[in-house]
This record gives sequence, C-alpha cells and structure tokens, in this order.
Amino acid sequence: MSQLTFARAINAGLRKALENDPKVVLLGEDIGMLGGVFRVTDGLQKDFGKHRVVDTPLAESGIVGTAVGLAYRGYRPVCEIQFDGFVYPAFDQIVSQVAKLHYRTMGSVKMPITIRIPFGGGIGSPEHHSESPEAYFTHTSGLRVISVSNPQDAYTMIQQAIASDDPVVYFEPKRRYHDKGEVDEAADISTALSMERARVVTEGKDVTLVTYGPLVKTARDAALAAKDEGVSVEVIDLRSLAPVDFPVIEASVRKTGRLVITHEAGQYGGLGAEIAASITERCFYYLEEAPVRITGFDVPYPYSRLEMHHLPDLDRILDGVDRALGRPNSLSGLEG
Amino acid sequence: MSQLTFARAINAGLRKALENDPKVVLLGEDIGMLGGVFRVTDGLQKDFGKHRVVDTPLAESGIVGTAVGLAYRGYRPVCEIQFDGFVYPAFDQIVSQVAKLHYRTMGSVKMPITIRIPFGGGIGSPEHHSESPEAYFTHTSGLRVISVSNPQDAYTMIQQAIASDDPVVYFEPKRRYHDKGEVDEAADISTALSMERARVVTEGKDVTLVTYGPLVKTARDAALAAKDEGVSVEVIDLRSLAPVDFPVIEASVRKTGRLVITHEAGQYGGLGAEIAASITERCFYYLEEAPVRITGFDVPYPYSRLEMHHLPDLDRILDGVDRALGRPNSLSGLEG
Amino acid sequence: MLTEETGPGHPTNGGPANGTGSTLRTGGNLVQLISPEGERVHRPEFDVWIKDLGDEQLLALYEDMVVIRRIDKEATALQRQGELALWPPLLGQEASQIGSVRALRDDDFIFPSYRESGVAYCRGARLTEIVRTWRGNALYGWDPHRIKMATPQIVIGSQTLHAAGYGMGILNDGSDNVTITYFGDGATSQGDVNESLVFAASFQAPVVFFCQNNHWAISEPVTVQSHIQLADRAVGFGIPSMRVDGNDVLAVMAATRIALDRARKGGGPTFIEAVTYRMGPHTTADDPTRYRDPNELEDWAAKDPIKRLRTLLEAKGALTEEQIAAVDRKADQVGADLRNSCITLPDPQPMDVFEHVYSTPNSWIERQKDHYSRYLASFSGSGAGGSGSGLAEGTQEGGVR
Amino acid sequence: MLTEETGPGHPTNGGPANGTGSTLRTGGNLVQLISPEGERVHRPEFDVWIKDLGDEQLLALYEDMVVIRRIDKEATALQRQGELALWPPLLGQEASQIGSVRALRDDDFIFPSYRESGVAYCRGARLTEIVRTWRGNALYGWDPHRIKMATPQIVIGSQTLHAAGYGMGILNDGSDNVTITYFGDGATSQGDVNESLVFAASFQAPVVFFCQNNHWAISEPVTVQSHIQLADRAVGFGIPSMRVDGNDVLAVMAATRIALDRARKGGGPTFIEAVTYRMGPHTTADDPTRYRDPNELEDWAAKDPIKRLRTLLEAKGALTEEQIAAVDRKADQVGADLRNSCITLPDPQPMDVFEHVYSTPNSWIERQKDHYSRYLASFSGSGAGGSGSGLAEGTQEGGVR
Ligand SMILES: Cc1ncc(C[n+]2csc(CCOP(=O)(O)OP(=O)(O)O)c2C)c(N)n1
Ligand SMILES: Cc1ncc(C[n+]2csc(CCOP(=O)(O)OP(=O)(O)O)c2C)c(N)n1
Ligand SMILES: [Mg+2]
Ligand SMILES: [Mg+2]
Repeated sequence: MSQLTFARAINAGLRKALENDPKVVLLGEDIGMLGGVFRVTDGLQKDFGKHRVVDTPLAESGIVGTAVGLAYRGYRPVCEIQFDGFVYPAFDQIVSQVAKLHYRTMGSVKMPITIRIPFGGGIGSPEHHSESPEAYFTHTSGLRVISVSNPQDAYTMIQQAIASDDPVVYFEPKRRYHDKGEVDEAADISTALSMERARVVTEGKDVTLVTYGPLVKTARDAALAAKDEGVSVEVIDLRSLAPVDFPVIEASVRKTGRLVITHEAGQYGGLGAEIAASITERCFYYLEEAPVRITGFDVPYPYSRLEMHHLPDLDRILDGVDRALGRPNSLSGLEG
Repeated sequence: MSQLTFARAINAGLRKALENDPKVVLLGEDIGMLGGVFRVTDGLQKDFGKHRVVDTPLAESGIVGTAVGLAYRGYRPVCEIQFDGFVYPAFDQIVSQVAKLHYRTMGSVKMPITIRIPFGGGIGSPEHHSESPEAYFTHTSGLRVISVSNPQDAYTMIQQAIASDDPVVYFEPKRRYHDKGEVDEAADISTALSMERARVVTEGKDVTLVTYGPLVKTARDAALAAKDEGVSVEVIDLRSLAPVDFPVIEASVRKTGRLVITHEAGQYGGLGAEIAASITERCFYYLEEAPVRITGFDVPYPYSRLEMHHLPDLDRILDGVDRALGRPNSLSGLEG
Repeated sequence: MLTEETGPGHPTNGGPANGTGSTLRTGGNLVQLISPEGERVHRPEFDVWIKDLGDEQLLALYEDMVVIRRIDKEATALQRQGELALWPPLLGQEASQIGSVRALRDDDFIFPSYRESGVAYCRGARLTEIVRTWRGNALYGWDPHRIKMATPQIVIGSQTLHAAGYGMGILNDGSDNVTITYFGDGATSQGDVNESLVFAASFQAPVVFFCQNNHWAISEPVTVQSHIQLADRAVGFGIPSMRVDGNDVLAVMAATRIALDRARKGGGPTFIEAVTYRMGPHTTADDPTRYRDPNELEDWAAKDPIKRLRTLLEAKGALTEEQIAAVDRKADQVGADLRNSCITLPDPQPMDVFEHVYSTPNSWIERQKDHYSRYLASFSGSGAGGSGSGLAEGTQEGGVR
Repeated sequence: MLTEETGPGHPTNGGPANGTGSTLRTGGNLVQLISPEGERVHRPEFDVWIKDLGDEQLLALYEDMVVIRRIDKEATALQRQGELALWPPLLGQEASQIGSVRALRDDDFIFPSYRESGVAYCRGARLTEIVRTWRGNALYGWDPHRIKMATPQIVIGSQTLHAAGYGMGILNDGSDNVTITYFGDGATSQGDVNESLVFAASFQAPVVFFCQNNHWAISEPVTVQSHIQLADRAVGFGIPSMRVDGNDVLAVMAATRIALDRARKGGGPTFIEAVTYRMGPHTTADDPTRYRDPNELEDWAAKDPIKRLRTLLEAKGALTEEQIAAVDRKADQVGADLRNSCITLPDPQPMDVFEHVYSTPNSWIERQKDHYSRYLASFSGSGAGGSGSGLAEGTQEGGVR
C-alpha cells in the first residue's frame, strides 16, 4: 500500500501496463519529455523509450487514427487527449472507426484502444479545458466508457481498460489529480472488481445518489452533511458509464424509492437522462418521487469566475435530495 | 397549393431563401451541377450562380469551418452534409465553434448557419449512410436542432432555420424524400407555426406517442392500426428536438397517463431518454406506467438486409403501446 | 529525411542505384512506360525496376486486368438486376490497381478505399467476400488479417491514418514490411489524409500513399480540390512523390516498386499519384451524364489500360489468339462464379444484428437482445423468427397482439 | 492560379512590379532586412515594399514592440500574483506580430490564435478586453466586429478555416479586403489548417496565412511536426509562400504587404512562415526547463527583435535618449493601465451564466435559469444572490434547508 495522488496512480498503472505487455504504446501531445501537461506520463518515455511513449504531431484525429492502424498491427495503443475540449477533432475516427471496426469485421479486427481524457471543470481554466463530453461517447455503440473517482480505481481501471479487447474511453477527473489515496500496487486486475461494475461507496436507506468521476467526492460529502440532518443517503459510484451497471442502482432504488443523479455535464441528453429513464422503466412501482437530476447547466462551459455556479456542489445536491424526498426545496410549490 | 415531394419542397424552400436574401449561400459536396446526391439542390446553382451555390472541396470540417467565416462576414450559410455518417469530421467545428461563438462573444457574433443532414435508414444503403446522430447535437448547448416529417414543414422550416440568428441543425428524413404532400408555397414563415413548437398530428386519449422525422408516418399508421383495436393514440410530431416543446407533451400525458417515444437512433442516451426523464419529472403523478422507448438498437447501423430489424416499425411501436397500457406485450411477465 | 537545404519541391534526384532514401522526381511529367498506342517508352531509371518482367509476367498482368474488368462488369449487371444494392465500378482503373497490388509482398498490409475490388481479388478475397458488402449481406468483406487487407473504407480518407499508424507499428517491430493505402483525388482535401502525411513524414513510416486521381469525386472535377498536381502535395510535407500514368500497368508497377523498396530500406513514405480516369459512374446510383462531357469519356477510352498492354503484347508476338481466348474463358468463369456466389448468399439471421458489437458480453446489449428475441418469439402466427417490417410497414401479423 | 506546367514548388518568381499574382520565392533562405546585429540588409525585391517607411514610421514600430513587450511582462506578473488565471506570453514574437498587423488596412479582418495580444492591442482592443479572458472574467475579449478581429482561438487551427470562409465572403462581395490568420508551427499538423489551405487555394480567396514558427508547440520541437520548412507546405497546395525572419519587423512587414497586395488584386492566398522563437514558457502554467536546452534561449536572445531595430535606429541617429525614454514612459503607462484595469474588473453576476447561449429566448434555458434563480433566492441566510461553491465545497449556508 502506498499513498499516491490520482495522477501518480494513473502513472503507476500505465507503467505496469507498459511493463507487462510490450504491445502497449502511449501516444499523445507532450506526453514524452514533459510527461504530459498534468504529468500523468511523467518519466515513462525515459524508461520505455520514444517508440513506446510517443510525442505525436499536434493532431487529434491523427492520434486516434494512427492508434487504429497500430491496433491492426497488434498493438494496444493508449491515446492521451490533452483536454476534454480537444477530443472533437478525433470524433470521426472514434465514432466511425474505433467504435465500429469490430462490428464491421464481424469480430476479425479487435480495437483494444484506450483513450484517456482528463475531463470536467473546477480548475479555473480557460475555454475548452473544463468540459464533460462523456454523453457523446456513451451514446456511441461499440465503445466502453468508464470514469474513475479515486486513486485505487484509477490505478486498477487504467490497466483493465488497456487489457480490454474493446475500445475504452477513460475519463479522468482532472480536478482530483492532486488528491491522495491509498493504492495497493500489487492489486491484480483480473481479480479486482470488473470495470463494468458500479460500487456503493456510502450505504444509506432514504435516497439513492448516483454519480461518477469528480462528483463522487462531493456526493460523499453531501451524504455526510445529510446524515447530520437525519437523512441516510446511499452513494453509488458508477465507474462504468457505458454500460451502466443498472442492477446495482435498481437494488438501491428498490430500497430507497428515491433517486438523485448528479454530473457536471449538461442535463439535456446527459447520462442522467438515461439513468432516470432506465430506472423509471425498471423500478416504476418502487419510486416515490420522480428521479431528480442535478447537473451542469445547458450552456457552453462558462468562464472560470462563473464556474462555481455551473458545477453541481454540495448544496445543490442536497437541494436535489430534498426534492427526491418531497421535502421543502428550492422548487417547492412549482407546478410540473 | 401544389403537390410536392419532400425533396422538391426543401428545394423550393431553399430557392425562396436564396431569392429573399442575397446573403444566403449554399455550401456542400456535389450540390451544384449534380444538384446533390438526392437532388435537393437541383437547379439552384444554375439559377443563382457558383458563388451562391458552392461545390466545395471534399472536406466536412472545411465546409462548416468556412461557413463560420462566411457568417463573420455577414452571410447566412446553409451547409449540406451529404449523409449523416459524414458529419463527424465537422464535429469539432460544430461543437466548439458554431455552437459556442455567440456565447463566447457575449452576443457580438451571430452564427446564422443551417446544417442540413439527410438522416436515418430504410433505404438499403451501405454503412455510414443510414445513421441517426441527432442526440450528439441535441446534447450540444448553443445549437437548435429540428427535424421535419412532411413536405409542408420541410418547406417552411428550412426557411425558418435559415432566417434564425442561431445555428440550426436540420435533419431530413431521407427515406421520405420521395413522399408527396400538399405544400402551400405562399406560406409566410413568420406567421407559420414556430420551429420551436411541436404539433399533435393525431388526436387521441389513451396513449401519447411521441416521435419525429421519418417515424411520424409510421406512428400515424400505428395509431390507425390501434384504433381498430379500440385504442386511441395521440401522436405528437416533435419538429424541434432541441429544445423539445415539453408543454405539448405534458398536456397530452396529463390526459393519457401513458407515454411511448420512438426514434431510429439507439436508445442509450438517445433523445427518448431525455423525454422520458423530463416527462417523468413534470408529470410523475399523472403517469400510470413508466414511459416506454421503442428505438433502434444500440449497435452500429447494421447492413441493409438486417435494417428492418433494427428500425422501429408499426408492430414494435404497437407492442410499446401495449406495454404503456399495461396490456399483454412481448415483455409481459419479465421482472424489472 | 530531406535536409533543410533541399528547399521546396526538390527531393533528391537519383535512380534505384542510390539505394535507401533515393527518390525519383517526376516533375510535371507523367511517368509512362507504355504509350496509349501500346508502344514501349523507355525511361531507364524506371525500366530498371521492371526488367525482371518477361512475357509470362506481362501476360499475367493482362489476365489480371481482364479478370477484374469482368468482375466489375458482372457486379454492375447484378446491381442493375437488383441482386446488389450498390456497386462502385473500377472500370478504367485496372492498371492502377493491378500494377500496384502486384508489386506488393504478401505480408504487406493494404488500407483501401471502397473502389479497390480488383486489389482485393488479387489479394485472395473470395468472390462472395467481394460482393456481400454491396449486396447488403454483411458490413464486411473479408477477414483483414487473413488477406492482409482492410475491408472497404467508406469514410473518405480515414484509412490513410490507419496506414500511417500501421507503418509506425512496422517500425516498432523492426520489420521490413510496408503498408500501402489507396485513396482518390477527392480524398486529398480531407484533413485526415493531410494529417496522415504529417504523421508518416514525422516518423518516416514505411507507407506508400497511392492516390488514384480518376479526375472525379462524384460530380466534382479534380480542379475543385486542387489547381496544381496532386503529386506536388506530398512534397510540401517532406514526402517524395511520383506522378505516373495510371493507365499504364508497367509505370504503376515500377513506381510502386520504387516506393516499396525505399520504405523497406528505411527511407520512409512515398506518394504516388496515378493519373487515371473513372470510366463509369461514381457508383451504380450515380448518373454522370448530369455533369460530365461525353467527349472526355471518349478521350480516355483511347487511353484504355487493357488495350494498350494487349497491343504491346501482340506486337511482341507474346499474346496469341488462344491465349486471348484462354484469358477470356478465365474471366467468364470468374464472372459466372461471382454471379453464382452472389445470388446464393444465405440471408442473415435477425439476431445477427446484435453480434460483435463488443468482443465480450455487454449487459446493455444482452438485455436488448433478450428483449428482441422475446419480441420475435411473440409472433406466434409467423413461426420461428418472425421479422421486422421497417421497409414494408405493417405488413406482418401481430405477435402477442 | 498556378498552371499545370509550373510543377512542384515553383511559384512564378518576380517582384512587385509583376503586379497581380506575383510572388516571391524565398527558397531555403530566410528573408532578412535587418540583421541580428542591427544592420540593414538589402534585398531589392523586398526593400521596394517598405521604402515608404521613414524614421518616424520606424520609431512607431519600435514603440509598438516595446509597448506590447511591456503588456506581456505586466500580464505575466499579474498572473504570478494571482490576478490572472493564465497568460500566454508573446515574448520574442514582437516583430512577427507588429510587422504583420501594421501592414493591414483597418477594414481587413484578423483571425488570431491565443498568443496575438500584441496584434489585438494595435488593433484597438482595450486593455481590459485583452486581460479579462485570462482573468476568467469573460470568455471573450472584444467585439470582433468593432475591431475587425476575432477573439482568441484556443482550439488549434480552427480559426484558419474561418479565415478561408471569410475570404470566400470577400470574393462574393467583390471587395478588396483581405483576411489574415495567425497560427503556430504546431498548428500546421492539424487537419483544419490543411483543409483551409485547400479551400483558400480552390477558391483563390484573399487570405494571408501567417504562421509564427516559434519552434515549439508546448514541449514539442517543430521537428515533430515537420522535417522540412513549414513554408514549403503551402506550395504543395498551390499557394505561394515566403519564409521570413520573424524577429525582423521590416522583413515581416514587407512580406505581409506583398501578400496583402497580391490578395487585394485577386491573386489569392499567400503563406508566410515567420521564423521566430518563444522566449517564455508556453503559458504561465508551463515549465520549459523540463524540455528545453537553456543554450537555445541564449542563441535566440542574441536575435532579439527589439534590440535589433533599436540598434539600427540608433546607428541612423533616429533614436535619441529622449525618444527612448518617451517610449519607455508610454510603456510604463500602458503597463500601469493594464494592471489597474485588470484588478478593478467587476466580478460577473451569477445569472450571467445563462446569457447569450442563444440569440432568442429558448424554453429549456429559460426554465433552467428560472430554477437557478429560485435556488439562489432560497439562500435566505446569505442575502441576495448567494453563490455556488463548486470549488470550495460545502462552505456556504444552506438555502431552504
Ligand atoms: C467523409 C465523407 N464525406 C463524403 C462522402 C461521400 N462520398 C463518397 S465517395 C465521394 C467522392 C470521393 O472521390 P474520390 O476521393 O476522388 O474517390 P473516387 O470515388 O473517385 O474513387 C464522396 C463525396 C464520404 N464517403 N465520406
Ligand atoms: C485541438 C487542440 N489540441 C490541443 C491543444 C492544446 N494546446 C494548446 S497550445 C498547444 C501547442 C500549440 O503550438 P503552436 O501551434 O506551435 O502554437 P504556439 O503555442 O507555439 O504559439 C497545444 C497542444 C489545443 N489547444 N487544441
Ligand atoms: Mg476520384
Ligand atoms: Mg509554436
């Protein structure tokens, strides 16, 4: 067990993958000598060489497109997209190639590509550096999408993602990069919890609170605060965003009858909509209130001096918990 | 009033826009001499010249990116994306530029760009020619997204889209291009129903059936079939996909207590999820059953000899109607 | 790698003798080794690359071209008869396809566009594998790993980046493989193709960029994409290029061999512009009379790639009447096989729609699959399976209804 | 338009006398009109483009460069003091920015990247408008229509396509405007930049592609992007190009004027590679000691753009002690104004987050706005407005709770 920051934990996981499989190669902008703008790949080029940890030309479609070619050649590429807002130039290669090649070739060609994307806000950055584009990928058949909320998962799940024969988009909550946590570096990825599984991180009985990535910490804090007011909140860390591990949420909602979902991404067509819709389908007769979504607003990511308004925080989440409980809340008395 | 095919109706609408405003320019691949692969722009280059109807180099990011520049210069560009599956190379320009420039410049720079995308399946085409990518755009703040289901709306709404100071993604149901309908070419777009409004196309009282684009016809047929069985289905044509005109759906669901949503796009994170989630929030106490979604499967668009399985049809919709009514259906007896 | 001093557009001259890194500058002139009239044109620096080709080999190239033209013709006919949903003809581009694919080693990997059916045939794709995509019976043609060729790429230009990445993999492996990618004149405008040139040049990856300039991108003439020669494009990325007569199978083969040799020896990527012509429509769905001057077609008919090799061989006395007949019989046989294997293709099964989305079970898809099989099973009236009716709506009996 | 015969990399030679369509081929040689030592280097074909510049004009260029260097220094200091969230320094690139922007007409439109604060200043952007984006007080700098310059573009390369489109608009208008777009060496690898060259060349749009090759894209040296000169890139698209010393304000101005003139007269796009150096970090968040040899910095310090113009002017006797002091005072004043306008910027209002998503009311946003204002109003304890706490979680009083 060691105390590692989130960024170091991913670094350790990447190192392990590079050590264990000579076919693993890392591609990205500034990931070599600089070690990435967040230092997640720090030291890896020095230790594994320029052919394993590749500083690419400045072109995201090129990064992902060449990863496809490397996968054809038997490699397991790990692409770093420098920031969430810069993944769109690669969208075509991701949606039309990475996601579809296995289906297109009826299983002949595997695409064991991992696309790492630091995402989310809260770090005071300019435009394009704080977005939460996960719903574009969860809506894309053929991709697996995961997000991590703590250093241990970050360490284990990056290795699981790389080991997966399916393409995986791996969302890293950049505002948690410096948070520390215990990491068991001896953890075996094959016996660790599957990356398709969600995890109940705080048990509770009154309300189910579902989230992922950066807001898991916020949600746990909210659960603690709610406890003081006598409300028992069960917090679920989704970990897998596509597919979502619905049985875990279902079991919780059957117990609590109340559901709150929170994410930084905009609400309209966000992942929260899928969870609300699916859980309503699966648990209609158990629900006491409509599922509540507490999300970023449906606006382009605002400038940094406004971002604290945009991002769901403890109080907004607790207001949502009140709504799910039918207690007085900011929308009380509003019709519909 | 004239009888026009869908494709001719759009053509007439484009012609009107070109006539009324010298700042309207059309950009796309093969839209000039050929008149577009679906002949939607037939004859327009001949009549308005190569500077108004521009055959562009083969690059979608280029088409949308230059449209942004034209908008800066005071033009109202109308981009044609040849097929749904070829919009992704332009995704970055759409999401990071077209959608955000008005917000970025606090209203100084308007982006009156219309992006026409023939979408959906059912025409026996190879890969990338039958997709329904609308949810990627409806999740993108700053865009308006509309779809049309009949020649009259096609004619009116293309003009409304072009006249809008906001960017509009205009989805054309390509398998309906040859369907004919009455079109009043004298219709005034300012007094016509706003493009943000939905329309009840079949009145009913037992179940609300919401859809858009190519499936409106299918939904109306389903309503007719249901009538024979004594079930009264209210069909709503959304027309606007972002924002959705929720009050119209709300009013209907308060009456019927039952909701079915159908679209060709995959279910996971599709527009149906947003509608189910939002209507559950707004009408929780009126709903008798969970909203039902009948959609394309969450698979890459399959080859044409399988597409009739993938696409929601009359029978699958009726099965969904049964589910919403709590009548025997294909999933009867399944738990959750 | 070109040095700073080289300046724009001046890759080092020099023939094959220069070995690694050598490249031939073709300037504005087309490399042509057989004239449209079927005469052998001598260009020593290219001749040296095909001097091993005797009559037998030339005859084989002739046969290849005749056979793939027959494949094309048969497939076009099948489409007209409703047996194929679509077909992208290769008529007129036989020399470009055969001259290049026949220069490759079996273990070199190919990233094609959608028009390289002739390449696929030579590579060992089965006839069913060639047509089933266009019949709508499968998304895919063949197993790319079996024949070392990716399936047809429909998104213009995407495959060129795959080639650049594959080439980077070859470098990592320390292998002397090469990868070749095919794309059209229209494709040169796509960002992906240009990024691919950037990546291949940056890493000096063993990639042959094979651009078939057939003068049209659907209805757009090549001048919409570029006012200058496409071969010049690559030079600005530091990639040497050649411009060859794409209707001349020998010129194409010589150029491809030069590029392959250069790449195998560590000399990096090469760009070849094969100047040819799309004699047919863009696809069977296209009507070129709307945009194309028929005279243009006539001009190019005079440059036919098969005719000129045939004239050359006949003049040499290397192609007898019997040999011609034998080749035609072979072509007839392939045509008949193609037709037969097309119309006897078994229909897919409904539940196939859910196969291979992921390589391991996925809870969401499994559930959808389960629900759809229950739905199909609910059609008591229609026996096992049932079927959707998206295209012919409401034609079937209800299930549980 | 270049003819087919021209061949690769051979735009027509010729000075300004050639008029429309003329272009200067710079080959491998940098155009330099002032040596690093401050001596005037004569190149008649470029000299002719700046012969109108007298001492007064040269002094103005000197002042511009000193002032924007001071802006840069002050902004960097403000960032270090926590008053700006981030700042992308322009240190070392003063000549590239001033020489180009001062060549433009007021009604020519500029599409910059994020580093052109000097360009913006000359264009009439207010100091608050320059810093507020980087303070996090606004997404935007200035009204693009007011100063004919788009706001900083962060997505690498996107703006070059906007320029191509704007240029197409100029053509449609029949105007003699020109548009210029700024981008870096790293940007040349992006698909968008290459597509922009395709579009501009195809339509012969009046666009000046101004590439500031400052040798680095964050930590990547320019050799990762290209092994050959970036100026060569454009030639392969049929766009003539020039390679100039980007630390030489006169060379930059001459080249830009040539390009503008050419475009205004219908000669289409031109590409300029300004060879310069990023003396500072990529942004204030960057630490170049991790990847950059300090000797390199020293070498380039010797080529400082301001020093060389100053030496030239002093040698001519055109820059007195008083003039130097006056320029420094002006710079000090601008620096002080910048600081003041930065720290006194009013904080945004919470509900601003919902403004300008659309140009007309949007039912979905209106509802979200209404809900959030109710939420804020629910904080009875914290007075009007309240505030979220995304960054300092759970620090505020509950609302209705
Ligand atoms: C990204 C993308 N955009 C548009 C299309 C539609 N399309 C199919 S083929 C074609 C023209 C291609 O021309 P070219 O590259 O010259 O190849 P050719 O068909 O002549 O072989 C177009 C525009 C596509 N397949 N992919
Ligand atoms: C599409 C995109 N990818 C990545 C980035 C992150 N990024 C910001 S600046 C930069 C380097 C740009 O280098 P260059 O084009 O040479 O411009 P310079 O910063 O040197 O002025 C990178 C990779 C970005 N802003 N946009
Ligand atoms: Mg072509
Ligand atoms: Mg740079």
